[in-house]
Amino acid sequence: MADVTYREALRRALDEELERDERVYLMGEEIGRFEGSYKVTAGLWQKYGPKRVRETPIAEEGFVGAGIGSAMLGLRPVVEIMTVNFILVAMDMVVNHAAKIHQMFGGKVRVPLVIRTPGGAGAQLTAQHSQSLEVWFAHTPGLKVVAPSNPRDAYGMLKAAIRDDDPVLFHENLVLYNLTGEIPDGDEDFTVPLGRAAVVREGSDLTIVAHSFTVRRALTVADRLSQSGVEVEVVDLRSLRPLDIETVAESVRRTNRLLIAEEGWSTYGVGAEIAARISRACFDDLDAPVERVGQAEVSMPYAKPLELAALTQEEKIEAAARSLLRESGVL
Amino acid sequence: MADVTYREALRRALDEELERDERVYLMGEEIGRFEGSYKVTAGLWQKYGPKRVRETPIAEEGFVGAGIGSAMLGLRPVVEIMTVNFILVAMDMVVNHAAKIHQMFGGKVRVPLVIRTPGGAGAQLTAQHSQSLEVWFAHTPGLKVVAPSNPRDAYGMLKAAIRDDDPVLFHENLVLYNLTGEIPDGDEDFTVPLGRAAVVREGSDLTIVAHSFTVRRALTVADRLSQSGVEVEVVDLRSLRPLDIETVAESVRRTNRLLIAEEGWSTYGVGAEIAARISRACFDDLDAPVERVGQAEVSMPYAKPLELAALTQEEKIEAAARSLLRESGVL
Amino acid sequence: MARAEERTTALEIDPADARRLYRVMALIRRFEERTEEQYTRARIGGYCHLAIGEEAAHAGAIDPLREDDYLFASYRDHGTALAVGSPTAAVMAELFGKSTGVAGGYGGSMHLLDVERHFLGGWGIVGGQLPIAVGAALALDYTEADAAVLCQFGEAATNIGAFHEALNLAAIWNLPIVFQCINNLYGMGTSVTQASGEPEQWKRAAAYGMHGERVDGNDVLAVREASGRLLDQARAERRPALLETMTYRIRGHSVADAGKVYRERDEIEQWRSRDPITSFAQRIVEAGLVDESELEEMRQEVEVEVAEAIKEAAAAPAPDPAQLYAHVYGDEARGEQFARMDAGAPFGEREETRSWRT
Amino acid sequence: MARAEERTTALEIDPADARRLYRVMALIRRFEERTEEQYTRARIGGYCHLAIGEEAAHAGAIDPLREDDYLFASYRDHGTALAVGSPTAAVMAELFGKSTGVAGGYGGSMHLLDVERHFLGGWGIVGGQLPIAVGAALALDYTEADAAVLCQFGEAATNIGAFHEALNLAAIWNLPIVFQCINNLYGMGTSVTQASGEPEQWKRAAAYGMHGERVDGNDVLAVREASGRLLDQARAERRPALLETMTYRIRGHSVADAGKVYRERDEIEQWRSRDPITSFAQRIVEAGLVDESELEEMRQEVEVEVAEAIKEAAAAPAPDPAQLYAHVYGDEARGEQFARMDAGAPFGEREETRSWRT
Ligand SMILES: Cc1ncc(C[n+]2csc(CCOP(=O)(O)OP(=O)(O)O)c2C)c(N)n1
Ligand SMILES: Cc1ncc(C[n+]2csc(CCOP(=O)(O)OP(=O)(O)O)c2C)c(N)n1
Ligand SMILES: [Mg+2]
Ligand SMILES: [Mg+2]
Repeated sequence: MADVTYREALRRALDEELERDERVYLMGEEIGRFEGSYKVTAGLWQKYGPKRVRETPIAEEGFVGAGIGSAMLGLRPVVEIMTVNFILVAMDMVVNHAAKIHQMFGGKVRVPLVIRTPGGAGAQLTAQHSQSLEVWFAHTPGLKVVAPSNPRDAYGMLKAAIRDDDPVLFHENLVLYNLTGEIPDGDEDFTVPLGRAAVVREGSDLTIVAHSFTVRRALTVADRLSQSGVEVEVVDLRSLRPLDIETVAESVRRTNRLLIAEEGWSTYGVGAEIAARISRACFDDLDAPVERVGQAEVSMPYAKPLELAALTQEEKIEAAARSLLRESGVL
Repeated sequence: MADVTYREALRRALDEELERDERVYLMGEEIGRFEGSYKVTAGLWQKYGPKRVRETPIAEEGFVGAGIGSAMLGLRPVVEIMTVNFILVAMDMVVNHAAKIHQMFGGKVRVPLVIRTPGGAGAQLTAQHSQSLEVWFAHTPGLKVVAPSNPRDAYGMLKAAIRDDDPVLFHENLVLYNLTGEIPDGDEDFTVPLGRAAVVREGSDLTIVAHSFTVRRALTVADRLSQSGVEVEVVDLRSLRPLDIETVAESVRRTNRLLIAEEGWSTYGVGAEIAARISRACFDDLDAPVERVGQAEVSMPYAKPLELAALTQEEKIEAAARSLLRESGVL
Repeated sequence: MARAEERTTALEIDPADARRLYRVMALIRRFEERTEEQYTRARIGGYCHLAIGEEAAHAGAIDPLREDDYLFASYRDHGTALAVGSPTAAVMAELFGKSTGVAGGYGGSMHLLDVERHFLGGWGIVGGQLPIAVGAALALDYTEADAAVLCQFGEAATNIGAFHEALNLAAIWNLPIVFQCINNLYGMGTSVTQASGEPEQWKRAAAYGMHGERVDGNDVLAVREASGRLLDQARAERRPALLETMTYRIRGHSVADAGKVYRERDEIEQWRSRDPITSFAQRIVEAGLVDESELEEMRQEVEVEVAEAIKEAAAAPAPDPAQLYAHVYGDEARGEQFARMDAGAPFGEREETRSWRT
Repeated sequence: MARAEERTTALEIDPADARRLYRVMALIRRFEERTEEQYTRARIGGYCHLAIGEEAAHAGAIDPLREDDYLFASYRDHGTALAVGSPTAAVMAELFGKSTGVAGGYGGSMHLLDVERHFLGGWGIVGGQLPIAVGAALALDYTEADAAVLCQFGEAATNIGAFHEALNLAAIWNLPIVFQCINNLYGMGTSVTQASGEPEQWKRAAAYGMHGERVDGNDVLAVREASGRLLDQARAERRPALLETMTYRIRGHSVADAGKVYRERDEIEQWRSRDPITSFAQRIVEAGLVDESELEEMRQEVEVEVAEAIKEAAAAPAPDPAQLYAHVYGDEARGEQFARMDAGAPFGEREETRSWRT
């Protein structure tokens, strides 16, 4: 086991998959000489050259499409969209094309494509650079959507995504890149299967469900609440499509309370689906309604005090948790 | 009161608003000489000329952007996207731009833009032409999203949308265009406010919530169930953002049961948000979990038997309703 | 940057070529006529875009394709599929939405394909196939294949961003691809001069430092010559090109459009008189390559072929609704991951036994 | 289609022009230097893109704008805002995220604007402002205003679809707009020759039947002349144009980028020696339009102006978090519609009293 950053975990997965399979190649803006806007691809252009690590112009619709076409011919492209905000110019390729090809053509051709892209906010990047739009993709049949929250999952799920025969939207997070954690060493076939949630902290009083960076926040909140004698179970969704709702339901059957925290807007957000499914699957188990907390429903403003007020901060998650616990008589 | 088609109700609203306000103009592909792909703008090019009814090339990102820019200067564009499927090439303009401008620029400039576009399926148009993506827009702060289900609402809400100072995504439906119904005659200032749901059929045993064409299906199902002695209340959401959840909650407090039907995919769909909110707001009122029914989670296939199997048909809605009623002891 | 609208003068083809080209054009024409008829009989649904009048642009461009090359098209793809050699019955079956169709009935008229013959689809979003075709060319280059891609699209597709991005990528990456702009003067009801700042599409190649040229798209030999030459250049020199083939769709945009509101009768008549099939027939007969009776024989053949295709398609089974979820995910082995979200799954969509009561 | 890289030879300007142009360039330079410093002191957050080296391209192009004209820019917009005359203190306050900022602290460095002066923003999605600027030109044409739009963007933005669609729309609709491509040779770390099939961007105008030309973007007078002439033409004849101004960003792409990995030291040094401000100073002094002491005086003035701006910005209040939801919807009168979805509403987000218990 080695302690590495989330960024390094991704880089290592890319490196190993490039090494393992000639058909794997990377494509995106500034991923070569520049080493990636967030340095995830550092050193790979030098190691594998411009054919395997292809720098692109600013033309997301164009190069996502090129990724799709090359995947249809058997290559295994890993396309980086600098941040998820820029995928809006390529939505047509992702949703009208990548997601539909296999079925629309009667199963005759596959699209083993990975699109890596970070979402998230918190560095005053303002409205056009602070979004979390993974729910849109999770809504789309034909896509798989994952959102790992720690280096081990990032490493293992990126490898699994590259080996998967379907298009995978691999949601990263700007704030997670510097987070450190262990990843397995020397096991190049280590993968974490897509489509499985994980209980990342056990507890009996309340379940908090989150994905991506918000899992870290949830763990912090759990630690804080532990000091008030409340034990929170934290479920990391890891995968939004397929969605592993059983793991959440099993947890809620033990804790009888559910709070969903997410970085994006909660109205019509990821948490809505979880809340809808759990309210039904655990109808007789819930001691209180499922609660949700997410980003304020605004376009992210620039000024720090406004940004802080908009983010799904630990304080907000904690307040929601405490209020839920109070309402149902635990606190 | 005049009995007109949904199509004619829209056309009349456009005509009257063009007449009323010089700043209103229409823009889109084939909306002039060709009269609109679905003939909504029939006769308007002849009447108002190419300046007020502007035909565009196939360049949705470009002309939605042009709509935004002209709105920033005080015009009131009504942009037609031939079907919602093509808005994917313009997502960046809708979500990264139109939705964010007013707030991102500190409230200094407004975007009184309407984007009209039909969604829906059922005529074997296959995967790339059969989507219902309104939930994506409903997730986006800064946008208003409406989806009228009958001629009167189409007429009144389109007028309200044109008079509104914010960007409005006006969701129509291919199957609704030929539906007839009454609209007020001779009241050119008739509007239906955005943001209000409506109880379109009263009943005491079960609430079915729907929007757009699925409201018609829900009404059919309600009539059928009535023959089994069950009275269904049908709530037409009409507006997805803002969302009028009180009207739904009030209904559910009376009926104690909720089924949500929608034309699109239900996972991470519109119904997820309704289910999440009602499961919470009516936690003590629900006699059974909130149920949802939507399109099969596939890319819409071409062959008729497959398409029928995928659609949110009356049979599926009815089966879900009956099962829910049985589970909670009513049937 | 050459503009070559002149007819190829000498008929530098042998009789076999002449017959093959005539036959495929005659097949497309007859197929489309019968398709229109079947559509009005409601045996075909959805949108349906005919290639009548554009046969030379399809047949001529596709004829020089080699086995290793790849082909992409728009929704106006019946002619493409027939020209590449897909079985007529399987093409018709797809329009009928039958499980024997080229896409198993999942695709329909707009989404024909034939993986075996490297025809990678009929696509429905205007311009959408261009970046994807660029990706196919990228893969050929990546694997150092001695092969190229031919990508067809309409002239109205040149105004959308995807066209621009695709051509630029092909240019800077030196990819083996020929972009064939089938200019039939209209995108639905909008004329090319109304929609394009530069209506001569071949000139737009210059914006990418790319070779562009225009040929008479109703002259199957001119199209074939240009396509062959540009494909050779793409394979050998990795130089992409934009080939504009000037033609006309005699029918409306789709079966639902009469095609008359936005076009003058004179214009339609004038183009009708330049019919790509009859003019080619005249040339090859005059040149002594084939005689009229051979042509008649071929017409009989395609008549029968299309009639048989209709019969087979009508008799073929529709896809089984139980197969609705079959191809959503390609990785059937890991389908188990998804089964848990599907209809009938314990935590999935409807119809399951209620976990909350048990 | 003229290529005009030659310097304007005679100095056909009067002393007032010379002083104004010098002063605004000196102001931008000093503003950017101090901005960089304030950024490293963490008084400015987010992305921050400096215009150092590009002052002539901003100042020269914007100088001929009339009161009724409109202006759009990319995220590299500090120079744009200062050149159009936005108060220096309000621009700095925006970078500081203060409520006295030009966008009330909601926009930050990338989203400056000044509605009063018709500067409609700094935009963050590459190419995104182009279609919007076309819409502004459409509105001017619609209202028959004797005015035009100037739209600035980087050379790397020419490779994205929005560029293509915007130029085509402007061309076919004869809109009064000048597209200014500020070619600083790089889009982040990618050189123009690597990214563009045709690296001479002005030539791409031909794909829209549009006039294109290139000038030395470090020669403020050449830029001003071309911009003025093309804006006149846009206003009077409704003819759009593409103006490419060749310049260089001396710093990295943003404050976070050193700008050295992908560029040779020689190249940077060479461009540094062609500094647009010092070369202009030399010319106007040599021509006897101003003397060195006047320049020195202006440098002092801008020094003070920027220092004051920083002081004011630092002292200004931050926006009140209670105003978080203030501008989400423009129609405050009907805000009531939305209040019901907001935080605190009975059926809205968190923090409310529980309706299910009461
Ligand atoms: C992005 C997008 N916008 C609009 C449409 C609707 N549409 C389908 S075909 C078509 C016209 C295309 O014309 P052209 O490219 O010239 O091809 P042709 O039909 O003439 O073969 C339009 C507007 C679409 N499919 N995709
Ligand atoms: C659609 C999109 N893709 C990627 C980015 C990230 N990005 C921001 S600026 C930039 C480079 C733009 O270069 P250029 O247009 O030449 O302008 P310059 O920065 O040189 O002024 C990139 C890739 C973005 N903002 N938008
Ligand atoms: Mg055409
Ligand atoms: Mg640049």
